[in-house]
Amino acid sequence: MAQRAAKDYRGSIKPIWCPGCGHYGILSAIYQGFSNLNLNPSEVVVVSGIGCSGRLPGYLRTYGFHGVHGRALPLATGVKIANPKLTVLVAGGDGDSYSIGAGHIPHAARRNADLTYIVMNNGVYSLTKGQHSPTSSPQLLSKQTQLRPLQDALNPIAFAVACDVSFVARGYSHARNELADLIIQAIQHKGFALIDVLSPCPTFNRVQTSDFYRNNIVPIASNHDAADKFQAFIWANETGKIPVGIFYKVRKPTLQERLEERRIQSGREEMSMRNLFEKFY
Amino acid sequence: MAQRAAKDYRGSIKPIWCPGCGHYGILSAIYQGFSNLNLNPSEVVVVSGIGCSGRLPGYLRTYGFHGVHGRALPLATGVKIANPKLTVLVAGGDGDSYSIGAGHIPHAARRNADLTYIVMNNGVYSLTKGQHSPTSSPQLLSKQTQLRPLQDALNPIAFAVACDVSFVARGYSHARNELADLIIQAIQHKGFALIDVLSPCPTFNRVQTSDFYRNNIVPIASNHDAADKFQAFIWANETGKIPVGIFYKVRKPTLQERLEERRIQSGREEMSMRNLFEKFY
Amino acid sequence: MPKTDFVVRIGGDTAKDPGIITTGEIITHAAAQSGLHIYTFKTFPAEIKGGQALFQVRIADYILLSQGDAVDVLVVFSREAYELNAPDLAEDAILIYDSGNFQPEPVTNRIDYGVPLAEIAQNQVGSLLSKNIVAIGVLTAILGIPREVMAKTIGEQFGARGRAIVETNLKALDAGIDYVNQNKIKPADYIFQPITPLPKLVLDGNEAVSLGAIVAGMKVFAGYPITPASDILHFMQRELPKFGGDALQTEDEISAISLAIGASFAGKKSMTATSGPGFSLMVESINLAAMAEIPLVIVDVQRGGASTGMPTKMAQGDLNIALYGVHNESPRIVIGLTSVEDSFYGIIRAFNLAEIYQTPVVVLSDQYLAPRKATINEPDLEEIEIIDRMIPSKEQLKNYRRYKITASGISPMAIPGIENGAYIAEGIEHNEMSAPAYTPQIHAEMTRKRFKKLETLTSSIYVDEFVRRYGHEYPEIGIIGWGSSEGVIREAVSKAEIKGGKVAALHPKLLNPLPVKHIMEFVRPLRRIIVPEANYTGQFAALLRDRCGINPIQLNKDVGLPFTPGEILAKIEEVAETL
Amino acid sequence: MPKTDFVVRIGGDTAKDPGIITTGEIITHAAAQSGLHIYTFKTFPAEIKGGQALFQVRIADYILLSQGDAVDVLVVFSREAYELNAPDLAEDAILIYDSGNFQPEPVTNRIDYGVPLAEIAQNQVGSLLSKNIVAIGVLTAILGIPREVMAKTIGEQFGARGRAIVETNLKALDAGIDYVNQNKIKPADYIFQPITPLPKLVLDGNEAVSLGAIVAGMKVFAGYPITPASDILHFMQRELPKFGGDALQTEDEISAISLAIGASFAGKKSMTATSGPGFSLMVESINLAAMAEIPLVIVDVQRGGASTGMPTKMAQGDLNIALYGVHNESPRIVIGLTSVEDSFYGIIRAFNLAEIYQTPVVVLSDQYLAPRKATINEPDLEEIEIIDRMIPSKEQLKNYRRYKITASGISPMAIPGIENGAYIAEGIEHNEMSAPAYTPQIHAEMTRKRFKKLETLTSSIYVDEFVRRYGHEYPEIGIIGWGSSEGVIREAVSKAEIKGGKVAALHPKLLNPLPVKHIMEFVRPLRRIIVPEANYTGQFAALLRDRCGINPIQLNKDVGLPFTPGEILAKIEEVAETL
Ligand SMILES: Cc1ncc(C[n+]2csc(CCOP(=O)(O)OP(=O)(O)O)c2C)c(N)n1
Ligand SMILES: Cc1ncc(C[n+]2csc(CCOP(=O)(O)OP(=O)(O)O)c2C)c(N)n1
Ligand code: SF4
Ligand code: SF4
Ligand SMILES: [Mg+2]
Ligand SMILES: [Mg+2]
Repeated sequence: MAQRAAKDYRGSIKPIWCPGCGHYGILSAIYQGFSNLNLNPSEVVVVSGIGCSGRLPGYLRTYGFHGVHGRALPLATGVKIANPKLTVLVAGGDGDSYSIGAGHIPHAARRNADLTYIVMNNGVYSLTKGQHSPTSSPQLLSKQTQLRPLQDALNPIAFAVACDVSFVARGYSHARNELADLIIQAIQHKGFALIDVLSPCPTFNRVQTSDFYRNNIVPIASNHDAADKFQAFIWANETGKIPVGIFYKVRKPTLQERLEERRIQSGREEMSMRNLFEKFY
Repeated sequence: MAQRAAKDYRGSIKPIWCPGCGHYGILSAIYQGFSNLNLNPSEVVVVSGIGCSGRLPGYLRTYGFHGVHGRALPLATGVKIANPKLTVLVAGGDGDSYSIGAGHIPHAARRNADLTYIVMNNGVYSLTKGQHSPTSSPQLLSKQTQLRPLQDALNPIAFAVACDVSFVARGYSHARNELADLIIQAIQHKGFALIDVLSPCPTFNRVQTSDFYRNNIVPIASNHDAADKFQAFIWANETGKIPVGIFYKVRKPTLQERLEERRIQSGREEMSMRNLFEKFY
Repeated sequence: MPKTDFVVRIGGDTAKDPGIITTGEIITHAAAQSGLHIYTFKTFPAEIKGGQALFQVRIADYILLSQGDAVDVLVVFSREAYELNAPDLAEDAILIYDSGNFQPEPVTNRIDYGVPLAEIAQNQVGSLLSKNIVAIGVLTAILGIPREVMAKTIGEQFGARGRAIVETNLKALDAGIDYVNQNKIKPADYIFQPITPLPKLVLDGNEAVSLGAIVAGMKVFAGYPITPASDILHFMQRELPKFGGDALQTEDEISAISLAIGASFAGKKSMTATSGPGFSLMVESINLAAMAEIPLVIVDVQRGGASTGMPTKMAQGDLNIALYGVHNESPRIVIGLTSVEDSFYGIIRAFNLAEIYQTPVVVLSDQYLAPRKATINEPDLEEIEIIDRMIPSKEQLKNYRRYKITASGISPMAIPGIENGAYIAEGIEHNEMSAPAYTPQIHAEMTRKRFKKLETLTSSIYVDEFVRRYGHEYPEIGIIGWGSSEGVIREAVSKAEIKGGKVAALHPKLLNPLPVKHIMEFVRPLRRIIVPEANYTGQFAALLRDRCGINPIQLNKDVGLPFTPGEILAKIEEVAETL
Repeated sequence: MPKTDFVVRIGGDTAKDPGIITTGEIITHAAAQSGLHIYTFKTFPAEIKGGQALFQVRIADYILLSQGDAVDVLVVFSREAYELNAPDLAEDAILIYDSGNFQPEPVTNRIDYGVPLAEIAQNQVGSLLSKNIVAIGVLTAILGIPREVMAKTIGEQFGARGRAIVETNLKALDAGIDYVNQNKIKPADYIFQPITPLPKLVLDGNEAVSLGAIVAGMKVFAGYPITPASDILHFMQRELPKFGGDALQTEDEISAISLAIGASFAGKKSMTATSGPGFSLMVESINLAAMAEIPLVIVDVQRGGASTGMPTKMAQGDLNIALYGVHNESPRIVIGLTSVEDSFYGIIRAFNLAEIYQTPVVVLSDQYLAPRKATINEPDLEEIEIIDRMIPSKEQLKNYRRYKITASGISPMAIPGIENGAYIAEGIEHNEMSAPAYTPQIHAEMTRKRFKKLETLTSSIYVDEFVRRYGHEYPEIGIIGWGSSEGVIREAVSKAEIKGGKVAALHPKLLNPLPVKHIMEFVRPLRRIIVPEANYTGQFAALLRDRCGINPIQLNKDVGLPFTPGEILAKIEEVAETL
């Protein structure tokens, strides 16, 4: 099969995102990453929740699942279990992933299914028009109330590292090539990979803007040892500039490997329904 | 009011826990802690979920709420908001708190309501008779399947530190005085305190037993600086012996303080219903 | 004779023609401030930007019951919007269109006013964005709205954004008015005549619910954003702290309802508000509240489609889950809000019932009612009855039993802090002392106790407040509706009566326990019963078949839009033919 | 004439008399291995340790339909257990009690055998814990069970725990037998006569469901522990990997059902199993599966009480949430399992329907059915029809439309990996190409398409399989039941017939879409209709009123226990009086 171009992954629906939305950059980086890996669109599934972010699968030519709010991760885990040959990408918003869906992350980490989770983090609930999300800046006045967040922000990278997510990275939607590169590495990583992607929402977030990110993003130090959890945690808690890159990366048995081992241990070969019935004689 | 004795907190129902259950130790430590603080039982609320652990409130003479599985934390938050004068203790099992309830922890941390959360961690689902929990030992054969856990264990202390829970400690149910002391400190702490209490279940957990803990528990180093998040994280990830004590402690605005500030900012004083109606003329 | 009741609609693409909704709101407010009655209707695209939306307002000098049937004045900026909205035009309607952009095919009996709206905005006002306000100017002139009225409303609308913005918009207003005058466009046959304004509030359904909840004494609100319920959360975040209360956006709906339950247990009236998907997540905890006997109000602003469905569209689809979304069985009161005014008083009744019966009350609103604006008379706070839960007396606290079995099913509820009242709120089956207990006898007694509360309500004085009857005294055809279609049905019934039909309508606002006695009385003389619902299967009709043993003619409309009076009337006439 | 049908019960405190359940299971297995039919019934305390439990087994040489009405042989170790269970004794019952512990008041017509069970265990066997097995020895001798049969069963039961344990228990068995022989206790009037054993399986309801699911081709199971459904999860964890499948315990029920939906979307038949509280958490995602048209089987093992309620008690309380637990409206098939055998075949039918109609199927079991054991003939795998979903043909893939509108409502479903089949499984309203779309027309068409599937099922050949009729050919009284009460009702009907009653029963196993035609045919000749249900409000009766326009006599039992044949019979006789 000849190398597929980025445009070969583009779906037939035109995105309805606002002009300047960071989510466009993520979409392009995904096209680019898929093209680089020359994935067969029929063997890729993109799973999402609800939000502006949730619309992502519709803009690809791959299979997709646009599920309910906050449940993309377990849905995607089911897809991967059913057919481990598929490349499974999961997309969530910061509300979808870190608020209503937060409880699934530690357990996805514990299972370590071979999934690539892209959190399209714009620091706000966009589809519902501007409420605070767990990653909203303390400065963000919500569109409807003109109030600042009542609650402290969550640090998703520290959270993921503490959960022992086996690949933890941060990207920026407007740094498309670097992001595509992270996506490629995440897909190639065996196990559960989470990329928190800073994705400005010009419509509802006037604080975490592209201007802000342009001045505040720095690549993670090139000598950072991603195998070192403590270093990763320290980088995750960096409060000055915002580091992007791979924070943490370890190889643990994937869910597939665990399940395969169970199957082998259970002695699959000899089993027939009759054998099972006999246990109940 | 004269000092209340531990027994003054004992309820009229006799616990139905098995002989040797670690949960007894936690209950006594709570009696002891309450007595030490001389709390008025009518001004204390103990909130729990479902599990052997969930039965705890029934064994106290205070107010209580035995809610549904996994939701003790938001229930308790509501109690505290409604009446900040109450001392609110929350009790969960390891399944209740870290499995179905895991998603509420980061957000409880973000709100920092003044609650004391005691996780009665026996490394197993006891009430449902022996399934693996997120904190089961990799060695634990589940009662019903005789299988080891499929998923890696969660590190609750590291998890809590990464979520920036403002007081993070580990106790041991059979070290009753030390535990009572932790509970006292947690109640006195202004903000959300989580104590993970190792509590052996002799009926369903033959690995994380009192014998095991007796040999493996060590107090956290006395020079540990609980204000230092990185140190706390390193201690949390200790893989040799199991440190008990306070890992992390910071002072952040409590939910009550945040809400009070909102009320002040909003100019409560002048408000009448008529004023509000006028906005809609 | 000039009409004193007419419908104005603005339609367009929210990306290409921003400000559709604002334009509609300005006209609405101008009307309301002139003492006229209004009834608005909007549709939104699901997209954040782009997609066709419309804002419509019916204006009259008497109380309005529906959005009306057809559009009398339509303002459109593009051919697409024209084509989408033209089918809804009344005969003799006025069409105002941007003649710089397209030219509609002429239609007999329609009055077309082409105005180069964008051009005027660009060239005379210097801001293309103000083309909506130019259109408002055109409307102001054509409808004969006093300029001062409109100028005042524009001032209020844009005031917060600074003087310069207000000036620009006033310039746009005048440009529109001037265009009409210069081109000698003939004024419309509608009357927009300011009348002596009573103190009236202009509210949408969500605002009415929010104000009512505060009046009812709610002190804790917890919610999670979801269309079309989010505005209740925003309202509470802004306003509740002023009344000493607290509003929180939680991490999800399960947390929201749990928080509300905890707060109510601790003595504060509490509420949450959501829409279908969030309501689904709450059913486990609603059941807990019923079992532990905690007062609680849950507002479900229904929206279209199953699952994520059609968030910005209208449906009356959650009656079933409101009634039956519970594993096993526990008592739950269900109320259907019927109008903006009823949203205010209905939520107060909901709190009262929650407090009296110590059980969850589900209040159904919907995407038609929640965002639409109407004028209501300022409520007389002295007249409103606010009821609080029964707490135990000193005597009762001597040997306190939280779940004491009583004739009414209601037992006094201690609040943490009360000495000698300590008890465990319990979701497990329990005895009077709140200790877990599973014997057949205790379960039977406790189930009876809990359900007894609904019987007590059914035979109480409160039920009458929840039933409205309209129309003919000796009807042959009866309409039984629920929820937000009340006004539309009422309007259809009066139209039918004018035409000589023997038609009446009953509108129970209490859906559980259902006022069966009232319904049976109503249906006795009827020859035909029609039940209109904005859903596919006919959930209310099923409830009536089950509880009342009647078999109504179903009129179901499940396309994301509310009924119009004409649709109901047509059905009445169709059914009358069969008599 | 010696009885060939009798009930043995062991009752006691699970803390003080450990092994109650094991004892019962040993007797059950001995009977089953002798080719006899069995029907067990257990109750558990909610506590982990302590509290009264009972295990009861009915044994006969013909197929059994219920747990029976009264107890023929009771074994108890303490006065407390004696007092709790004595009211359930039949006339002429045998009571075996630990005479070293207490002395019951003598009762006429009861045969009391006092045996110092604990003493024998302690002194002769050297292990107090083996007092249960001593009791089994007593039973073995009194009932005339061949010693080898019992010895073999004991060997199997304790084999895994080592030779020494087996030896101790055999010694206890013999001590019990010896005691009877030495004291010349007269044998009972019951026959326990081994008959030529057919290959039969001894299964409980949860095991039957689990085996059926594997036979149906299920490859992914996800669940979260909850009483009384957990054993399905355990079964799957142990056995499913052997068939190339995967079973997972997830972090909660929402994750479990999401995982199952994802797996089914990706082409594997999937299932989850839970009980009421977990089911409540799943309703949002069931709705998603219906909207996105994903085949899915959800087993709900119902339990007692609302909220956490009574986890170890029986109820048929989740019919409402199974039918109506959905915001807005989406199609859902609901099946009620009726017996252990039906659990096996019923779950296979559930998978077939899920696959054919690409929609969720809710299967209702309960705490009465799930843990009780029965013998069933070994299923003939050749005879069982297994149906897989329709996937698109090459031709259909040329211009593939996942949600194509068809006459049946069913559209071919592509599976990831199939070239040219790529589509988005969509929970938002969508067009045929799975693109989000909200126009009134598309929503109307798509809603009709989805619900059309239920109509297609109603008019299919499958419905007949789901309806069972028993009893008189020309009945005057009819019973319509659902779920696990089938056997009990059937037994009551035959008893009534023997007494000359004109009684018949209809048992629809398909609860949605309800086989209305069959029900209407059944009720036509009836003068009275009785609907027995183990719940408080009468959920099935309400469904029948709604869908069939009939108004049955409700027989509700909501105390955590199943009906007995005698209770049904008494109601039949009471109603017959009114004829
Ligand atoms: C159960 C449920 N609750 C709430 C909603 C409403 N809702 C839709 S999207 C969304 C949040 C969107 O924010 P985020 O996940 O950050 O995505 P974004 O729109 O910012 O890309 C919410 C709360 C829903 N659809 N379902
Ligand atoms: C929604 C829901 N799911 C499942 C259950 C069943 N359940 C009861 S307790 C429990 C777990 C108990 O484990 P843990 O929280 O560790 O408490 P422990 O019994 O070990 O103290 C489960 C799964 C339930 N009651 N509700
Ligand atoms: S609202 Fe924000 S996130 Fe949504 S499409 Fe527009 S810019 Fe993007
Ligand atoms: S099962 Fe375990 S946790 Fe539960 S009461 Fe017994 S020892 Fe304690
Ligand atoms: Mg966002
Ligand atoms: Mg536990």
